Amino acid sequence: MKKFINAPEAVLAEALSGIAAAHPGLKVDVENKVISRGARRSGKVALVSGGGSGHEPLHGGFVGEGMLDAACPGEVFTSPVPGQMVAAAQAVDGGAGVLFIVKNYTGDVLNFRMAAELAAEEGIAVETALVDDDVAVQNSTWTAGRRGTGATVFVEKIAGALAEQGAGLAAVAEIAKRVNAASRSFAVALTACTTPASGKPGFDLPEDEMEVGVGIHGEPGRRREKLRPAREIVATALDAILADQPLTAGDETIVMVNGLGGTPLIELYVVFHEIAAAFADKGVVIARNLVGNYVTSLDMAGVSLTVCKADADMLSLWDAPVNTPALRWGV
Amino acid sequence: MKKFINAPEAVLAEALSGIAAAHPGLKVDVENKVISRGARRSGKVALVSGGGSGHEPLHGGFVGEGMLDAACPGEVFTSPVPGQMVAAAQAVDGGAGVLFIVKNYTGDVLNFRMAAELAAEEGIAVETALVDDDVAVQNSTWTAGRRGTGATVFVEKIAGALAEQGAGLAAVAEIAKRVNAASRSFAVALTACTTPASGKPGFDLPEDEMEVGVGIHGEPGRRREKLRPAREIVATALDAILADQPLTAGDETIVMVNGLGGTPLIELYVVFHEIAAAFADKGVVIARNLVGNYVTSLDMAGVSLTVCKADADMLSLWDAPVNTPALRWGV
Amino acid sequence: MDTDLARTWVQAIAAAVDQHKDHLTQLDSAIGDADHGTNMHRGFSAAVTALADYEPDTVGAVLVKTGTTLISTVGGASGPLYGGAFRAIGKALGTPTADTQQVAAALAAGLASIQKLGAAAPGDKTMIDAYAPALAAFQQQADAGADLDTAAVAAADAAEEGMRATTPMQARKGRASYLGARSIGHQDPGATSTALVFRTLAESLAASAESMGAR
Amino acid sequence: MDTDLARTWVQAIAAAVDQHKDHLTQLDSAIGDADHGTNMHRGFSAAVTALADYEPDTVGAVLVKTGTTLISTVGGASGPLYGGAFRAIGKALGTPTADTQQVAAALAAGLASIQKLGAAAPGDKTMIDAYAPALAAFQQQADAGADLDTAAVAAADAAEEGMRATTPMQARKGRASYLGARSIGHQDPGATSTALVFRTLAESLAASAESMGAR
Ligand SMILES: Nc1ncnc2c1ncn2[C@@H]1O[C@H](COP(=O)(O)OP(=O)(O)O)[C@@H](O)[C@H]1O
Ligand SMILES: Nc1ncnc2c1ncn2[C@@H]1O[C@H](COP(=O)(O)OP(=O)(O)O)[C@@H](O)[C@H]1O
Ligand SMILES: [Mg+2]
Ligand SMILES: [Mg+2]
Ligand SMILES: [Mg+2]
Ligand SMILES: [Mg+2]
Repeated sequence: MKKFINAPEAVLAEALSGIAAAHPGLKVDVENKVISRGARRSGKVALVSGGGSGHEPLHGGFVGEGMLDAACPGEVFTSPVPGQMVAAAQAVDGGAGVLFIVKNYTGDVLNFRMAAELAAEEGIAVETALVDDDVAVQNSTWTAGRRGTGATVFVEKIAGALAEQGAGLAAVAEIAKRVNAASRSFAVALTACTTPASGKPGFDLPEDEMEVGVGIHGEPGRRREKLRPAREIVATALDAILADQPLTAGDETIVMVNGLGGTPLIELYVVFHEIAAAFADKGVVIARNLVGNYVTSLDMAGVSLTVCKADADMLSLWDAPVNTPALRWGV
Repeated sequence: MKKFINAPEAVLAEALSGIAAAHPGLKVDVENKVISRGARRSGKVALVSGGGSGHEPLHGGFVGEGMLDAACPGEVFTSPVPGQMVAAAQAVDGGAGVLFIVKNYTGDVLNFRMAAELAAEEGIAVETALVDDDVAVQNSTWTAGRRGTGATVFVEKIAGALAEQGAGLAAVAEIAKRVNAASRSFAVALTACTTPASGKPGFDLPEDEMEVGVGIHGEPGRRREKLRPAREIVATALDAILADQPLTAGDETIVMVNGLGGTPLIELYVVFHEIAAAFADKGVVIARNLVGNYVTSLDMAGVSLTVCKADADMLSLWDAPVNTPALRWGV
Repeated sequence: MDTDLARTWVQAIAAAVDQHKDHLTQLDSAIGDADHGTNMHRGFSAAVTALADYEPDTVGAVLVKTGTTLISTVGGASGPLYGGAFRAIGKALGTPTADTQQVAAALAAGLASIQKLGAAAPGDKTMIDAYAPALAAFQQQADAGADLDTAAVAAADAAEEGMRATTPMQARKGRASYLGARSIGHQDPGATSTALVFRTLAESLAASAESMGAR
Repeated sequence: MDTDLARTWVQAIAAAVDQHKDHLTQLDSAIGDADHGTNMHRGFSAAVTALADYEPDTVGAVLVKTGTTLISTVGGASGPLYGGAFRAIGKALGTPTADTQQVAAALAAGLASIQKLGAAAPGDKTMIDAYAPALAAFQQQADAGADLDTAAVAAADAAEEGMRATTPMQARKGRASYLGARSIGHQDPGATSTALVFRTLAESLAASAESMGAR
């Protein structure tokens, strides 16, 4: 295993200490594993997100003005525990309640559910918004439902902006759910990733093959295919996304081309070029975009596409000021 | 070769088209391969940088308010040609002259030198600031001199801020040179990278070895060593940097922990944690920092450290507003 | 079963998980996210530590503390599922000692907790596919008047059989379900750790019976 | 040498570079940045295109245009170095035809351009280590009154010998110098492409002499 680490068990604590040193504006509770904005905002709805580590900058990189109030990082690819989530809620609740933003994985869902019960017992009003945007997984009784992936960034940004403007808990939860409902993702990987604990790649992939329909936890995808040009890969991903959420000429979208950790930025721009061309053909407007590494899967070479069919509220909240390590504008 | 591309020859043009689509605030001349700010700034010194592609976000990602006026991307790992540089200078010269920011590689130096001569013939005042911060390479008659690597970001940011404030060409060139003189870098790689044209990794590296003292063009390093914990790798890099530029308690620095393209962000934070600890021991102040992928080498797993011994001017110019795809604050 | 035996059992799980950590992670790597071994190891090591200077009055208290510790240290799907199960088992054992029928009822409460939280059914390729047959075998022995040791051995054998039976299943719950038909042909990591939980129960009881006999 | 021969030479370089592109890139991969083959290919393909409908009066004009095209399409170190060299060679050949002594002088101007721009000396493990011996051999033949063909063959042989002699050298210029002692044991890509430039000159002249003879 080739990694810039000291020991697999120490990665999370040391990374948290690095985050604390790099971003003095954030408060990092290394003991409880909570990254939060410095001070509690009285009267503001607080957004708390969390999930396994290994997806950086998600979630700690999105803590700050106009986005999350706190993030709870678990061990690599492991949901955080309820105690962290409760500690986070207690640290940032300003009396207006807390929105838990939860990616749809059994572990995340169960731990956040327990945390919500515990927080309620502490007198904190809690709402939960589930993110489940990955169309590679069918939402059926045959699965644990769709995975939460790239749309998390859209949900956190847009709901965070509304909370910053002073909206109440119900309204913030509602827009979070609306953004999720309007968003779809699909991902393709060219290589497996290696977790510090396991020390080897999750799967072997021949030099001329790719995994289609992967998640963000290093698992294999829905199917294995021969490697194809970027144009065809984008077409596959867009077909899956549009089959589930049709878009017509004039629709406005927010599009994210997200690197899974090991993909050079120049390739992400090639991919974005293909999407822009495909959408231009259809008359679909890419009103806003992100191209970069936002929701990663350690060192996996891969790319995920997320498309949100955005209404005017979402676009204006997207444009609102944000000041976090990984997303910043207007301030 | 596993890449999200259509064809090796098409990568640069398609990536440029993707950059144009993703950043409507930039003007991308796909024909001449020039990325520039939308409009010429009359009376403002213009900063033009450039170099081979494959280092994204460098340089196109640093074009915008408070930083570069234009960037000329060459083919992957290949210096751009003089014609691009002259076209860039012509596109952005506002009558106050142009500063060429050139990383010290034979190709970049020769092509920019020719461009400077041609631009002068066109009546444009040109100054050149050379970046040569990589202490892995001795600056002696036995080499082509030190390579220009991470310090480029510091030079572009700080000189860009001074130009934005209306300083003259000589002053902007002077601060660029001062920042370079105050900066040192050192890099270590765990894997080779693969250029689209060659299609295979530049070297083979056993599972338990690393290349120490690499550049940003996929070349092997100064020496090969057994892989070691992050703490020891950081010590090696800092020893090399501090041997060349001693720092004493109370000195203020800007530190960049830069991923070479294939390194997960969580590892970069582990590395930053180690540097912060080492500097805290010495009483050296990390006044500002960047942790992320800023000067990459395609998909290479590796990390570079850059340390700038910053004076008060540099710190205040660092804090000045910047609005580019890859660095943004204050606006 | 008494409080010492309960503690010994948890220690034995921790030791078994330590020994099989890499195997569990490897199984999870094939159809999950390669963390089940480290998750279980983190949780049961913490449980052993938590129990070290804990002197409870009831068998159940040992297991409730174990469950609470798992919930607060494991994370992932297995943390709440195992943690909730141990808490449910413990809550059903509010006495200093427990007999075969009492333990059978407690184990049933554990399974109910897992199913309530995770909503999985037998055949979904989860820990339930080891747990449910183990419980059935244990209950059958209890109903036949067997002693704890015998019931636990039957449960462990059934758990291991259930564990092996997950290999041809297609997952319908947990991460492995994302793989669809590609989950077929791999043994479920959670069923594998559940088999360890039942095997160590049988072993702990056997070791205790032996030391009794030797005395 | 006349304008047709000059054009044929450039076309022959382009064909040779096309054929050896991967080899040049592979050599550059070992001690550089794996682009020399594509750089040369891009440049000489562009030169062939630029010359396609160009009807110049002098040998030199063909080569100046070639050099200018290289400068505007290659980039990297080799672009200005080869581009400047071809421009210098061309500028020295301002006549419709050129004899052996004229070509020798022009080639010397080419080397001077490379050395002026790149400041490398023989032994630094660069294209100069193929170019300098090639020029010396050419000049020697010219001084001995040899014809162009003979001089060019001697130059090509010497260039190839010089190319091979770069293998044991430690680089002191260009990217390979960053490797220090690790640059030893690898043949320099630029010296290799320079050997192609001289070999194709000899071959173009031989083919032209043959077709003359056949006529
Ligand atoms: N809904 C569920 N009900 C019962 N068991 C489940 C469920 N979901 C997952 N599991 C079990 O959890 C195991 C995975 O645990 P672990 O790897 O620790 O957590 P995670 O899946 O969050 O990474 C699976 O092998 C399966 O046996
Ligand atoms: N200063 C120099 N003088 C002469 N030749 C040089 C010099 N620097 C580099 N070269 C030649 O250029 C070759 C590399 O060319 P190329 O790979 O196209 O450019 P780059 O090094 O910019 O990637 C080297 O093999 C060497 O022969
Ligand atoms: Mg997990
Ligand atoms: Mg190059
Ligand atoms: Mg798992
Ligand atoms: Mg090269």
